[in-house]
Amino acid sequence: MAEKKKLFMQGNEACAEGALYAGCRFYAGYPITPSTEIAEYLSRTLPRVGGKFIQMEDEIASISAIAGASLAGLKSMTATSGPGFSLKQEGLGYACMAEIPCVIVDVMRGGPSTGYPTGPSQSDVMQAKWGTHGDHPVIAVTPAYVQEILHETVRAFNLSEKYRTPVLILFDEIVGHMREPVMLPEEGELEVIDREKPTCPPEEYLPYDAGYEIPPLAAFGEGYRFHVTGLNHKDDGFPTNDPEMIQEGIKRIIRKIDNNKEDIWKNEEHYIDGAEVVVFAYGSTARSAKYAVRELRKKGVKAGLLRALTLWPFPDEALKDACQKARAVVVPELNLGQIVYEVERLVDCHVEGIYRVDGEPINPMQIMEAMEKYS
Amino acid sequence: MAEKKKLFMQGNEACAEGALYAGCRFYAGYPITPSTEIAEYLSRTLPRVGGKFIQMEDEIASISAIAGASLAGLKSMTATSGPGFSLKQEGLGYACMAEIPCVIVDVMRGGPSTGYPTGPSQSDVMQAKWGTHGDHPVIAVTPAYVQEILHETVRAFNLSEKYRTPVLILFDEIVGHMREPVMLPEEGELEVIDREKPTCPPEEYLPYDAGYEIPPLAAFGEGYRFHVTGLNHKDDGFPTNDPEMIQEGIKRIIRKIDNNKEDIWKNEEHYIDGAEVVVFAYGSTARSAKYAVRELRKKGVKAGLLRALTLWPFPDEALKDACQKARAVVVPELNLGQIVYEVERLVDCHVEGIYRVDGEPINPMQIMEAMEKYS
Amino acid sequence: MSTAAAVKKPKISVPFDYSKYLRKGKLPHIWCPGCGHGIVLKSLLRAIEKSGLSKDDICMVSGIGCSSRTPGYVDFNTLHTLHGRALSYATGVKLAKPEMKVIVVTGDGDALAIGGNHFIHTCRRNIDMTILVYSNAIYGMTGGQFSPTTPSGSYSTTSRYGNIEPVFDCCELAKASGATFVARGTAYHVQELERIILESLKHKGTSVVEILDSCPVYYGRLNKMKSASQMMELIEKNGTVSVKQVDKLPPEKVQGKLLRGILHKEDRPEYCEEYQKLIDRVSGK
Amino acid sequence: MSTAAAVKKPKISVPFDYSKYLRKGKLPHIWCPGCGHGIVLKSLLRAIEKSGLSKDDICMVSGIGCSSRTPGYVDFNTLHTLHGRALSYATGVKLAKPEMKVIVVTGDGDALAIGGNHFIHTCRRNIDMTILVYSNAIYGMTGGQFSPTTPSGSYSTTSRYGNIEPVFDCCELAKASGATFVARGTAYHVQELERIILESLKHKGTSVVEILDSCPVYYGRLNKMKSASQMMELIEKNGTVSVKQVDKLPPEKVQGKLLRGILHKEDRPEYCEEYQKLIDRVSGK
Amino acid sequence: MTEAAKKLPRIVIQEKLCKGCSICVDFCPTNVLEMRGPVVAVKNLEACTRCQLCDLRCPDFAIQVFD
Amino acid sequence: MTEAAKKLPRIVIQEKLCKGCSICVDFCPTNVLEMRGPVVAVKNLEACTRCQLCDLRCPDFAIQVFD
Amino acid sequence: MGYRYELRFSGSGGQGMILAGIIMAEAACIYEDKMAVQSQSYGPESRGGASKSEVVISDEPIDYPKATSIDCMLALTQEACSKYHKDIKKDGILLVDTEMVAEVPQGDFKVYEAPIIESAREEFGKTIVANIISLGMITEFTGVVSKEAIEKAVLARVPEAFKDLNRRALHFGFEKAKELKGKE
Amino acid sequence: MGYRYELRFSGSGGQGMILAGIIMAEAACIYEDKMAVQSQSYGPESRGGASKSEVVISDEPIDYPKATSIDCMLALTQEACSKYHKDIKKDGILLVDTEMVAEVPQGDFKVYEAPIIESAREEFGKTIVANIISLGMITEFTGVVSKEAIEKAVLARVPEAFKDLNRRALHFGFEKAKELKGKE
Ligand SMILES: Cc1ncc(C[n+]2csc(CCOP(=O)(O)OP(=O)(O)O)c2C)c(N)n1
Ligand SMILES: Cc1ncc(C[n+]2csc(CCOP(=O)(O)OP(=O)(O)O)c2C)c(N)n1
Ligand code: SF4
Ligand code: SF4
Ligand code: SF4
Ligand code: SF4
Ligand code: SF4
Ligand code: SF4
Ligand SMILES: [Mg+2]
Ligand SMILES: [Mg+2]
Repeated sequence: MAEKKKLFMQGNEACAEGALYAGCRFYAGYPITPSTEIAEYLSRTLPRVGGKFIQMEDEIASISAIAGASLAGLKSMTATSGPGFSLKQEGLGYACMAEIPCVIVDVMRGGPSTGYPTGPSQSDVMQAKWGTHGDHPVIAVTPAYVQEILHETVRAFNLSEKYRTPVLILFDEIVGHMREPVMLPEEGELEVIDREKPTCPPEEYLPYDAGYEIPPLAAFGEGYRFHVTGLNHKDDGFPTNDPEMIQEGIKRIIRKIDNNKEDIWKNEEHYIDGAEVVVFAYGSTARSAKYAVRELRKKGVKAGLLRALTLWPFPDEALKDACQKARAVVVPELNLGQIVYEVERLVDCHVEGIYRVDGEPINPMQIMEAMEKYS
Repeated sequence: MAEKKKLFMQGNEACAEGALYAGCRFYAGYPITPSTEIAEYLSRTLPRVGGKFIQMEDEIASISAIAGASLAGLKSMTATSGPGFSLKQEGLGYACMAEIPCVIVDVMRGGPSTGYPTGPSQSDVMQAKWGTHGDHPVIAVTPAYVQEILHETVRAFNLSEKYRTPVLILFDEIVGHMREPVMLPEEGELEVIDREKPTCPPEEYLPYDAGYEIPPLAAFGEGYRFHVTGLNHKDDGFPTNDPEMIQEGIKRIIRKIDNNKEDIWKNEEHYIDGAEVVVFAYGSTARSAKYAVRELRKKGVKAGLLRALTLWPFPDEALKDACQKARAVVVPELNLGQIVYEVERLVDCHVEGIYRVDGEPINPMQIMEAMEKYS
Repeated sequence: MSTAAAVKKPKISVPFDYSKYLRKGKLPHIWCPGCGHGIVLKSLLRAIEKSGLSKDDICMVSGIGCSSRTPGYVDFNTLHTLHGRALSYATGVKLAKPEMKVIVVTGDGDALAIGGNHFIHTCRRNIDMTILVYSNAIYGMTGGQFSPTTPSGSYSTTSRYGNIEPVFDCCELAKASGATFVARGTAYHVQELERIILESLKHKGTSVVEILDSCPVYYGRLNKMKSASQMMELIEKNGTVSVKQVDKLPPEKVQGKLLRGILHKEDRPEYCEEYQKLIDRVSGK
Repeated sequence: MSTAAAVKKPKISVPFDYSKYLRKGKLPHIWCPGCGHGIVLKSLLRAIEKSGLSKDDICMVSGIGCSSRTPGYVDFNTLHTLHGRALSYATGVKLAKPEMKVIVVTGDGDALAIGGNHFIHTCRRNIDMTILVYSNAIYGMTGGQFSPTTPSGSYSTTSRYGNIEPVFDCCELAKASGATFVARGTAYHVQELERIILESLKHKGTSVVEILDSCPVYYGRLNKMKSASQMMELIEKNGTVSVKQVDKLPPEKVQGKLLRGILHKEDRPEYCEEYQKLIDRVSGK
Repeated sequence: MTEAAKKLPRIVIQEKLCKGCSICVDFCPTNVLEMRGPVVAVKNLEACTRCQLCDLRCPDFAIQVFD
Repeated sequence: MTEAAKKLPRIVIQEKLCKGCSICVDFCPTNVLEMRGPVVAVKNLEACTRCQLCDLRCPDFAIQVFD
Repeated sequence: MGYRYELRFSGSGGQGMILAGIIMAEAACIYEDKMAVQSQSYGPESRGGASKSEVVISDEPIDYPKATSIDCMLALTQEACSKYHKDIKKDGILLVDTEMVAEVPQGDFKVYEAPIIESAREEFGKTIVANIISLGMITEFTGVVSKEAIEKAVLARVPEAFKDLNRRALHFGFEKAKELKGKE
Repeated sequence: MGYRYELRFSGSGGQGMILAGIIMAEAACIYEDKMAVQSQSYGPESRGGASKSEVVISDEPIDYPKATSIDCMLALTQEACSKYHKDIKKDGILLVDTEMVAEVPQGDFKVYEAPIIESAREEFGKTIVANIISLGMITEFTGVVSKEAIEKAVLARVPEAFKDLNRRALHFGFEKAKELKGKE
């Protein structure tokens, strides 16, 4: 990673490269189309840098193993697709509750169920928010370009380490399997954040110290003999039945994300200022939207694009801002309408969804047609 | 079940009795607090009526087994709580996709993760809608009284058989473990619906015949040798890569619920006509709300309650109607705000959520206080 | 590559008519050139013919994988389920209709990796079904990752430096878990396989047949096998020895080889029958 | 109930000081009166003391269940995870920090029901960790449902008419899956158990120790056992026989009994070590 | 040999189904078959013993041998 | 016996920890202990052989025997 | 408008508090024609620790099932007593076990102390009947259900072999309560 | 404004269509200074069946990565040809294999037919180099990348032992295309 080099890479490979750059040294996974190349790439590259790759017996074991490895101090990742993502939900909730940094990639394919394994989709985006039981914090990033996958993977690790929480990377089969030129970042070029470790003496260490917004996390085996559980716990990590502590504990893990939305959000705007018709998009669909908006501007239509790179927490403020002058907002999704619910909740103007679940991408024409109606 | 008898029963037991009444003859499950009594009850009662109870090795096996048994012709059920419900998500999606009637009970407890196993919660309600990957139909009923659990369980089976889709029963630990007097319905007292079976000759049978809104379902071993898969399939049940068929197939399973919302919805209204402040509630929380509304009316406050017994598909029309004259709608939930998102999306008046995740119920006082602000 | 065994007096003089059991218009199947799954399927169909089972009474259940695509081709009650979960669905089917013959076709990944828990518990319960594990030592469907039966040292897309994981002995595992019929066959020894499957179909209880077959496209290419035939020769023919011969052979000829044939058979109460007894007992029938 | 074995010359003259290993202020523990889990924990702590392991170097991982509550009481790096998944979390910990001693405490339900797949795969990989299965033949935590080790015919809240399911032999399963150290002890034979656990801690590779202990509150009450002591006497003492004695005893004294002691031990490459070799090879170290 | 007078077997190859894996060719005990381009073909019918092994091992239901 | 002169052992019972399971009572080889209400008590200290079995088998860290 | 009567039975896991609640509720709703709801709460351990069982009795359908303004509470352990007595309403009743509850809380309610567990042990040889004795006392104190109803409810819930024992324990409770009331 | 050039390589799984797309894209973006995106689509079987690989080349960032108005398409099987030719734009190019594609679609585009697979087999003894021959022809026909760039790209992607073979196949493609163009 020392020299800057232009490579022609698949989205999945870029994701793996991003993980390596971010300092990921542990990967556990179970193969599933269309995410498998991430595992294959890391199975080759991780041992070369002294990292560990393990193919587990299933997806549940995989997410469990990365949480274990993370607690033992390694930055960790797993990758999967819809069916595997469903299986990982319980483990995801555990990582949220126990505040374990780790990164989970979901390369979305056609669903529900086994669905259309080689077809693209964006139909796991609401699952990403609500898939596990109980209230829990969610951070999800949604890159759309191969180079961006690399960068966003680094960002995902950074957010995960900084906020001591699992971070999801969601992209679809199109971007996962697409190849584009990628510049590998040089060392130091991108920010790499490591989790804060405790500096207090071990006896004083409280792994869930409510005095911190994000309590420092010791690694197992380094002298801090702390306890981790998925039960509601006190600030020392031990279970509690005290109603106040239970509620406060859950609220804190949600608050730590809520209070830092500004830092977590990342959006891209195109011609948003004064846009009369806005398209709100994420992932590969946003590429079509960008193309569409550019073409519409050429035609004189006051079209604008808000592209979310952080889908969760939902960019409510940016969306409201973007729609200030808008007559309508168009939401293209490779599903039957998911994020459109969020948009409807937040904006006052007309909302139109464009949905597609036939395994084909939403093309710029579809978006242009919809937007022109409101121009 | 022949004679009408008043019994003092637990919610979980009433659920089991409802299942027996509805004709459930197969139960597969894995124990988990606070749902276990359902399994325990059926392990005793099912064999007495010639039905089968099996304790599987985990929740995944359980939901798989009930789908298998249903395809072989038996009405089937499983019950669980949060962690188990997370594990069942993949299997739930399969049943949606393959259109297999079955009933899944989630007795909600404190989450996320292992959380507070003996504490009540309503924090799986959004998971019920979005928990599995891919777009899929969801029916979820939310009874609040022990007698009602029995009736709603019968209704859940009916909906499942009629619409050939999994149906969720969601209630919380309070109602699951609470005891109230129950009248066991006599034979014939409640409607019991059985799935439609094909009448055509086997050679002509199309298990996913798009000509029907809900295609009849043959049972394995009765001469119709059909194929079932979780892949996108044609109307003959065999996999397809054809974009149009893929899209149409997914849309149909969603449409069959959407088009029949009127039949699936069930709400209870209290003092809704002309209500100036409305509380929208479901499950045990709605009991507190009912109490609160009655007390407020005594005080002269124009309070009204809309209680959803069908939470999914969401009762959008009833909610909009109920809020026509309302200045505000209050949404009490044993979570940190889930269904409130739906309400915000749909109504124009002010929305206020009351949340609690400390393992204690929301009491009528909390609701009254909130509502009085808008009176 | 002609073999002594092969020149034995032919037993079949007219070709077997598979079409009776195949769904119309589904061929060619999706399997790659030289894939062993098709060979196994044919042995299975011949065994079914010999068993006299009626098509209506057979329910074939599978998970996800190349091997698990089998049910789509055959004219039975067929259920293609989720990766690893075939046995759980099959358990539901069987308990609901104990009079049906349930046959599960599954891959080494499907049965032994993600589905390992259902595998051991199904064996433990001794519920009546025939489980055919199409064991090609690789995840074929997802493009060649190692599986729990990929030999140590072998190459796969996730073991580019040689696999460091030890393997399961599927048959040992089945036996230790409680299966009452355990056997191993190969796609090379097609007639022996047919006989083994026939026996497994006749057995009451959980029968597990591990079938060594080959994925020339992934396992083969990654491990420098020149052709499907070479793979069959090396792995299935030379890598195995029949239980019937093992005592007669010198140790060096047995060393490192897998046994073929019926490896374990016992009588134990079958789950559905026990359940029926329970019903009879408590329902006062 | 005094026994011959018990009157042997005492080996300990001062009581063992458990407090060194217990977290302060956590006692009394949540276990019911007479629950075997506490007895097992004490044997484990004595074995740890003898092993010379430092508290900082031990990571204790568990799933969910009464037995899985153990980590909360002991002063190590402790991880109380999800039901059935302890071994997967432990695998992550161990691979990340191979120098740590990983001890997994799990129940018969946690390890063998929902966690069965991770159990067999961990054994297969032979990753270095000690797995203690607290086997009380019941799901204690959820109030007494039968588990994969509940004897056929026994009563539980989900087998009110007597359990019709056959059991797993945990040790056989571990062995067939590849565990390189397999042993069985009981909460009755506390000193033997201490020795067995000590041996398991010294072993490099996956070691499985099945420990028969008792849940007097559920299993006991439902099966008409009068007291915790009676259960221990019937199941742990009379229901087992030491491997060391088995050859000397007449068949009728062995019949139907479970063996105690170290049942299997072999040397096979350990997973983390193999992985390190791979790293050394490809990273050009 | 008097056998020369005997009726020859009929080997039916469904070219649409044959995927050219050459398993039948490689394992025919008497070398009756050969690959011809992407599919199998008969090169020496006389040698055929009707042992059916080609059919039995063909993964693709593509070859049959009739008396 | 001359042993009579020997120092008696000290049996320490933490009543707060004892859950009254009676395991120590039932397995004491020389019947030293007894249940007294909800907790254990010493009834015959002289008989104690210091074998430690009561401690070893107490699930609750509630009893210890010192020399 | 109807009335609402709230009872809370508290103690530790294993003292039969949940059963006591169920029996009281059944007396009201099966053996009399009232409405009743019984609910409970316990820690994740389901063993030991404070446990409570609540019964709401009314002549109308009961919506909110939990006790918030308690008419009568029983406490068989100190922990339960301290933790749960706060919701007793003005002029409500608190019945505590003399042996187990040393620190009796004071408030706007009436307190009765009785050696319930001791009586169970001494008079009936089984501490487990303490809950039935308590039921007798509470019935006598409150009159919320008739003695006939509570007796039927008790007998319906206990196995044949223990019917007599429990009937005696119940009547013992009636008597004890009368004595205590007399003392006032 | 810049240009946008779209290529589609189609055939059946195993014919190296995806590799052809990658090489073309690399020629454009690594060995020349253009932008390029390569994408693909295949059935869930990932074996057999029609498979396609698309390359979009431009001098500006490429947002929409799929081909909708194709400048040049290659078809090595009939199935792929029939299924995928519809998006060829006016005056675009369709190159088909003579042997495999019997029914050549007609349209507003130019069609070149060449015995690509046969040449691969006969001239080079390996049908697998058909994709490299095709790359040579397409480069010659379209000039979308330089011959130097495509050669570098080809050589970078094949193992040492096959470099010479592939170079020859590529040049063979250049020549064949020249011939065909000459015939016009
Ligand atoms: C939950 C889930 N995880 C992963 C996959 C991806 N997947 C499909 S098939 C397969 C492995 C197939 O291997 P095997 O069972 O050996 O069958 P084969 O293809 O070799 O016949 C995998 C990992 C999936 N479909 N679902
Ligand atoms: C996913 C999930 N399923 C079920 C449960 C409920 N549950 C908790 S512990 C347990 C069984 C415990 O039995 P065992 O492992 O034998 O431990 P014991 O309590 O007997 O020591 C179960 C079923 C859970 N917590 N999570
Ligand atoms: S990938 Fe392997 S297992 Fe799958 S069909 Fe091809 S050869 Fe067979
Ligand atoms: S329920 Fe059983 S296993 Fe759990 S603590 Fe009590 S006695 Fe032990
Ligand atoms: S029947 Fe036998 S001899 Fe004849 S072609 Fe086939 S394999 Fe060869
Ligand atoms: S075995 Fe079958 S598919 Fe293979 S070459 Fe012979 S006929 Fe063709
Ligand atoms: S040390 Fe031995 S003899 Fe003394 S009380 Fe304890 S068990 Fe009995
Ligand atoms: S063994 Fe321990 S807990 Fe049990 S009675 Fe004796 S001292 Fe008390
Ligand atoms: Mg395989
Ligand atoms: Mg247990």
